[in-house]
Amino acid sequence: MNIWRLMRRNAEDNFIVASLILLILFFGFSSDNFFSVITLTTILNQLPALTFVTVGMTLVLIVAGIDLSVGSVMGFCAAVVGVAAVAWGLPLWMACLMGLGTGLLCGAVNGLLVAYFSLPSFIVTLGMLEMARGLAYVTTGSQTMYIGSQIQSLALPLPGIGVSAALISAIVLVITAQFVLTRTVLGRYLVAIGSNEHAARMSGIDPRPYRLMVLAVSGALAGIAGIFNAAYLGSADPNAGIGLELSAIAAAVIGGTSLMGGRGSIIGAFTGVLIIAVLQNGLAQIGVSEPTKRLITGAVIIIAVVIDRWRAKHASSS
Amino acid sequence: MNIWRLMRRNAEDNFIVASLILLILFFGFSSDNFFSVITLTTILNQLPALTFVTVGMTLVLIVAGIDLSVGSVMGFCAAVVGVAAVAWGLPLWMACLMGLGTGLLCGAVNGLLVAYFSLPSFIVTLGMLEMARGLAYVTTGSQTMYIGSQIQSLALPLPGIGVSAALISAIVLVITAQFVLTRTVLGRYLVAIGSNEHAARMSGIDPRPYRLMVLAVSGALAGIAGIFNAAYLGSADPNAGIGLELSAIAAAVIGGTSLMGGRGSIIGAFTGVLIIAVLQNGLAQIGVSEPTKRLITGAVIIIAVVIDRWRAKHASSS
Amino acid sequence: MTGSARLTISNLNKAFAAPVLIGVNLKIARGEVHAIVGENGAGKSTLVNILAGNLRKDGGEISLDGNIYEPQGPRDAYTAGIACAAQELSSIETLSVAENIALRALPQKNFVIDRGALNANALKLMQRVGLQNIDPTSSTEALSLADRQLLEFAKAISFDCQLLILDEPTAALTAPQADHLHSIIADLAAAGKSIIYISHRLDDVLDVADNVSVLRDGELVVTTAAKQTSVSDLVEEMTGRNQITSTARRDYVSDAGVVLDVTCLTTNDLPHPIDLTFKSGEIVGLAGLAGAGRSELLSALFGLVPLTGGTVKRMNNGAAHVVLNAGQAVRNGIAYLGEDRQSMGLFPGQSLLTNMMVPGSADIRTLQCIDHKRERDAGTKLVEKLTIRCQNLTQDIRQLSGGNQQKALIARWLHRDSDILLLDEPTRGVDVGTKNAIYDLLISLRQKGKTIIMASSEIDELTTVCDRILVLSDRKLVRSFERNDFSEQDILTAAFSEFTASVENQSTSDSRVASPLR
Amino acid sequence: GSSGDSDHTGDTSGENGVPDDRPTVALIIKSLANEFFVTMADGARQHQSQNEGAYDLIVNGIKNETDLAQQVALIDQMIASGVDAIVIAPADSKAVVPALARAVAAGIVVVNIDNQLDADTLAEYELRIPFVGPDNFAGAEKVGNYLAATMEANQSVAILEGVPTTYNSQRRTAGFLKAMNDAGINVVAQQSAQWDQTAAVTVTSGILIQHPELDAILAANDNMALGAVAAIAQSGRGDAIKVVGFDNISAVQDLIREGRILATADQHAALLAVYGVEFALEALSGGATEADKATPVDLVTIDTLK
Ligand SMILES: Nc1ncnc2c1ncn2[C@@H]1O[C@H](COP(=O)(O)OP(=O)(O)OP(=O)(O)O)[C@@H](O)[C@H]1O
Ligand SMILES: Nc1ncnc2c1ncn2[C@@H]1O[C@H](COP(=O)(O)OP(=O)(O)OP(=O)(O)O)[C@@H](O)[C@H]1O
Ligand SMILES: [Mg+2]
Ligand SMILES: [Mg+2]
Repeated sequence: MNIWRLMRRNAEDNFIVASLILLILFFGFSSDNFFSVITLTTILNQLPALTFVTVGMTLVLIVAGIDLSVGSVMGFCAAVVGVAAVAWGLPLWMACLMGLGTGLLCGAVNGLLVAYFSLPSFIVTLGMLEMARGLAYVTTGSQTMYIGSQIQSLALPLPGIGVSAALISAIVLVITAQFVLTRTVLGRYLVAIGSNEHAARMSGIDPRPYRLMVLAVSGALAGIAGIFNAAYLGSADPNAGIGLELSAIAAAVIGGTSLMGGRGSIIGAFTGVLIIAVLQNGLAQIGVSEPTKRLITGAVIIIAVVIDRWRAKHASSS
Repeated sequence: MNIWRLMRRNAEDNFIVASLILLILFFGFSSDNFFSVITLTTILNQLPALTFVTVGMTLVLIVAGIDLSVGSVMGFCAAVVGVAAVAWGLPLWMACLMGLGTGLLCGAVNGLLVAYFSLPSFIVTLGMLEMARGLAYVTTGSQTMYIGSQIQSLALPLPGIGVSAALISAIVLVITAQFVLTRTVLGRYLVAIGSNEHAARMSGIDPRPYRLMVLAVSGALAGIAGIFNAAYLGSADPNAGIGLELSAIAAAVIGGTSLMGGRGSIIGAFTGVLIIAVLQNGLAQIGVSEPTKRLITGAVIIIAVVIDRWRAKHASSS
Repeated sequence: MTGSARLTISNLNKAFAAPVLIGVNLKIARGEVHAIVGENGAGKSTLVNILAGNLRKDGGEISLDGNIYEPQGPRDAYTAGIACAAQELSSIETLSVAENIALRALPQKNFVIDRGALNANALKLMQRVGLQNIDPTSSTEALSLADRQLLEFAKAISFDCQLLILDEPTAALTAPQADHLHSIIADLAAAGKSIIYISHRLDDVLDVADNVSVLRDGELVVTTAAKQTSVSDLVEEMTGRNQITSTARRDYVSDAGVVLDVTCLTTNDLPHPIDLTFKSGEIVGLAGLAGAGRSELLSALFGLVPLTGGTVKRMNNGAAHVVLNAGQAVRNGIAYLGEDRQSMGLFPGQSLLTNMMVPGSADIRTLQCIDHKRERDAGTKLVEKLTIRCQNLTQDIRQLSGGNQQKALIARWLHRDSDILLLDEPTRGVDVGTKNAIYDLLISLRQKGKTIIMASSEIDELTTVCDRILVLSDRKLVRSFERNDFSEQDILTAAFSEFTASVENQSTSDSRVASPLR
Repeated sequence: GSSGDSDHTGDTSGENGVPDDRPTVALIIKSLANEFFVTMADGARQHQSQNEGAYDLIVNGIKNETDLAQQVALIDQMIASGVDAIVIAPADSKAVVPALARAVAAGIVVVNIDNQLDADTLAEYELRIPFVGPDNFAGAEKVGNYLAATMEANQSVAILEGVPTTYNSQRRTAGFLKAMNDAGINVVAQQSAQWDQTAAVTVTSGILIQHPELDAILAANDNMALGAVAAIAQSGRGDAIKVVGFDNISAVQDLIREGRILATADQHAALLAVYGVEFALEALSGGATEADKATPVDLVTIDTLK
């Protein structure tokens, strides 16, 4: 598979890359040190957790669902990893596996309720948002658990390669998910279900297992995000991921995913993640005040979508 | 107009009232002091802000939009009220008017971008969420502003009537909005637009002014909520309303409003508000721990919708 | 009519709130084309849906090739060898045309979709059904209704089925397209496939079918050989009444004033300037082949598509208003019925009454209270007038049969009492009885001085009701016929004229060369 | 922790079902999601279980530290529940005063802990509410001075603030600033990380890029200090940058032992609520203790942990 072709093709239908470049240029001129290897590394290090969550979110949005619980589930999974590694003294790989399993379980519960009990995913995952956060507090006794440097190795650049294991797996995930979405039967089924569930059913596709699967995958990816968040922090923070769902949705939508389902791009969503990461970093570097940060963040979210829609209009009318 | 008929008719198609009653009974048995006038008053006093915001949200959801900015706009408007009353020494009514105007303006900006630039309301209002919060911090210099007892009179029981001006206006709003929605041409147009925008356009209804209006109304109602929040606290809290959008959406959906548009009930949404208020109050009175609160809140949100959907299925199959 | 029974239905029952299918018995042989006809709401689509696995039957037995057949979902129908083109077109807009066609069984190589095979297979099928001018990799969003109907058909014949069910496959097609489709049906039958064919075009039914069954109010009243029956017999059995024809008077009030004045109109899809005037008290038909631009013209008159040149003026009591958008059009007494009722007309999830009452009567104001009683009365009258079959006015519109939904949309504009009605395929999916009732209604509206401009793919429908017929060919207005020189042959020739011209003139600069079958 | 248990400790009726005259004390704190307050609550619960017969305890907190309206609602709900005393750690020093005035009017004994109520507002309501709690400013100054002692003048530091609207964040930041100014150390950056660990990594990373010369980071709570440590590790600057925090949560203790965090401040969360409760009980039993009481803030360093 040719990654570059995949990227280029998508870049073409995602004008959003322009927003990203504009943003980078802006920060480049506002800060002396923005154009530097260390900035690049720092931004890259911040990507994995949001990328994992956003890929899951994009898949859920494509089948016309939503997953508000990702942030809480991520926090809960990080908590499980922390407790398993510290309080129970399990080996790290086993603790991580438990974190992943926890995410999968939360996602599967969401999926079961949404797919087989026909409940709106917004409400089910809002309920899960509350519950998973509660469980994160219960698990850790509301305490940040220091795991130690062993887990941090996941988030630190691998010697020789220069990027972290977390980042590599995030990129592998993006490519795989984009591939699955555009090149496999499964991906086409997801698009079909999100675009016109009735028509999909008429073609013999039972939407329920796919909805279940997508929400379970989103949960599992939030679980992995939890592991990487713990790696990133070196500790398990039961408050990790508050509000993350909105960032993930924003990244997905900025990248061209429709909230109405049936339309979405993983590469686009990843571009959205990059925009958010660059924004956070750039703002931290130029050190503006909290209110200004808020104002700029809000404006960038809107402008990115304005540019994208303007492009879409322009393209379709010409 | 016969309020009772209106209420009863709606109660029939909202099984959700059953959830409310179950919840009240549960707390009644779990706490000695739950069945008391003071509990009732306490709950009633907490309703106005959420009610105002939820009514606006329900209208937005009916036209198949969403307004994530309500909480921030509420905080911003409260901040404006505070600054106008305290720093600029304006008379209270004028400060309140400015708060309302601020909300209207924020909502109108949302509406303009959504209706006339065809941007997804999720993203536009997410941007506004960030920006309005930033403005709230700027306005107040990130400090809670103590306004004083004058504004509190809005939130205190009126002598002779026993309930506050805020509550009365919230109830008037609910009845008016339900009336507009079910009994006027305007309400029908909103439902039509949410149900099939394309078909509405082909019936000669231009959806844009209605979308603009609904988002502007939602902003204005968030502004009023800001005034009542300031009245409730006696001060302007720039952090007021964080996460309020999710409560409002939950209340609306619990009350039978569809996130896909075209279906919604204001009375139902108000029942949703009551459920949330009773839940918060009851949990505080029995004094369970934070994790337990989260778990119960999440479970109640899901169960309420399960009951509603179960009823819907049952009703349609019979 | 060869071979043993492929499908046997005995004593089939199905009820929603009221019984919809009552003790239906049906036998279909290998290689048989079996037509099912009946009024709107008779239960045809319900029967289809049960066979296709979309609905569960309440009672009775179905067997397929001698085996009990109880589908739990569409997938079971598919594995049992049943293919179905449903009445309501449902293409998936964000997938390509080829993906839509092959969605059931996307070809893959090593777990990856084999795009080459996918598009090649699709193209073959598309050529077969007459969609050869469409790029299989393009999205279905831009397809016209007729193309989508053909797509539905292509989807159904995309795999080697034993029983092919076609629910009103020609409703949106023009006569040449329908003929072509019928020839494919004949080929499939000759290859031993059984076919269930549902249509309200009874001539077609008698042409293609071996046997015809008539459903009336959920009961199967008769099954006869097509050769031994006639349209009038079928109508009588469907309705229980004698032949129904249009009975209204038709004097042409020729000196009436102009109500709509079109000058030099062009749009992106109508590149050749069009000049037209419409008078009050006339019915004007728009004839043409698929893609000729009839729908485009109607929507331009209503202000739905931006004009690239010219104006549409609404003349009212000496005053002229330029129509710029749909809102203005409606306020100026213009009504529009789109060709695709699902996306352009219905408010799903809303009641039948609400669907008929938007946008409401002409005197209604946005900030006005609704007079529910008056509306209910008006709704009841409309339901009677158009014989809309429903349980009550508050029934969800989605629960009505296709033809009844169409009637509800016509009712919407009757209630509005507009002066000019722009109707795109108004009788699509409507049964013969009601069709004639609608013709009568249109003629009586004309008597009252209304102007009706209707596009239709059925030329005899146009010659029955119209005072004037305009023919479009390849997005160009080519001829106008007055009532006294109507001739189906001439109209058809005119409709083909531009296409034959462009075929003869191979060096056309227009890349979008259309074949007559499109 | 016992956070999974019901927090309504002790029966509300006596052994034989006869209502008793034990007073009920409501402890209203800020976020029960924050370790500091959880420790506070646990301390109070433990105290209650050791003094089983003396009083009943209800513990309530709000969802996040900024949800003022919810805390006001809690006060009203506690008035509705008919408690005898309220011990409160206010989420805001002004906005809760009117509600507390209602409580006092209802005959409830109110004790203020952790975060002192605004004197002017209290005066307006003619209230006198005793305060039991630490001095955040002094605590932060202590931590800052300890850090300054390891540094030289003209070196540079950055401050991570909490949620900028909160009193604690403002006081701690002020304390840090004073210590730095006194020592002649430059504060080159001052940004909010919202009390949040993940946000602290992002913010610290940005600061480290912009100010490569940085020598130390002062975080207004330990969560942000943990985030700063993670960011420093990722930047590969290892031991070059010193970090101090505030709160002495359990997770920082390992880091202090490892030398990756230099110091933090212990406000004795567990005791804070207990002081408040004892204060309230004393007032209920008639001992008129109107005066404020300062609780200790101790510096925690590698030496004190041994
Ligand atoms: N889901 C449903 N709930 C209630 N009634 C239904 C439902 N679906 C169909 N019906 C009713 O069943 C009857 C038969 O409908 P059906 O669609 O089978 O008619 P049809 O013969 O296909 O008509 P048409 O020619 O208009 O397509 C109609 O009266 C319709 O209102
Ligand atoms: N020659 C052509 N080649 C390709 N596309 C065409 C051609 N002519 C028209 N179209 C497109 O097909 C669509 C169908 O045109 P329109 O609906 O106006 O025709 P119609 O006569 O109503 O035919 P139909 O019966 O298909 O609705 C138009 O949107 C137009 O863009
Ligand atoms: Mg049908
Ligand atoms: Mg057409």
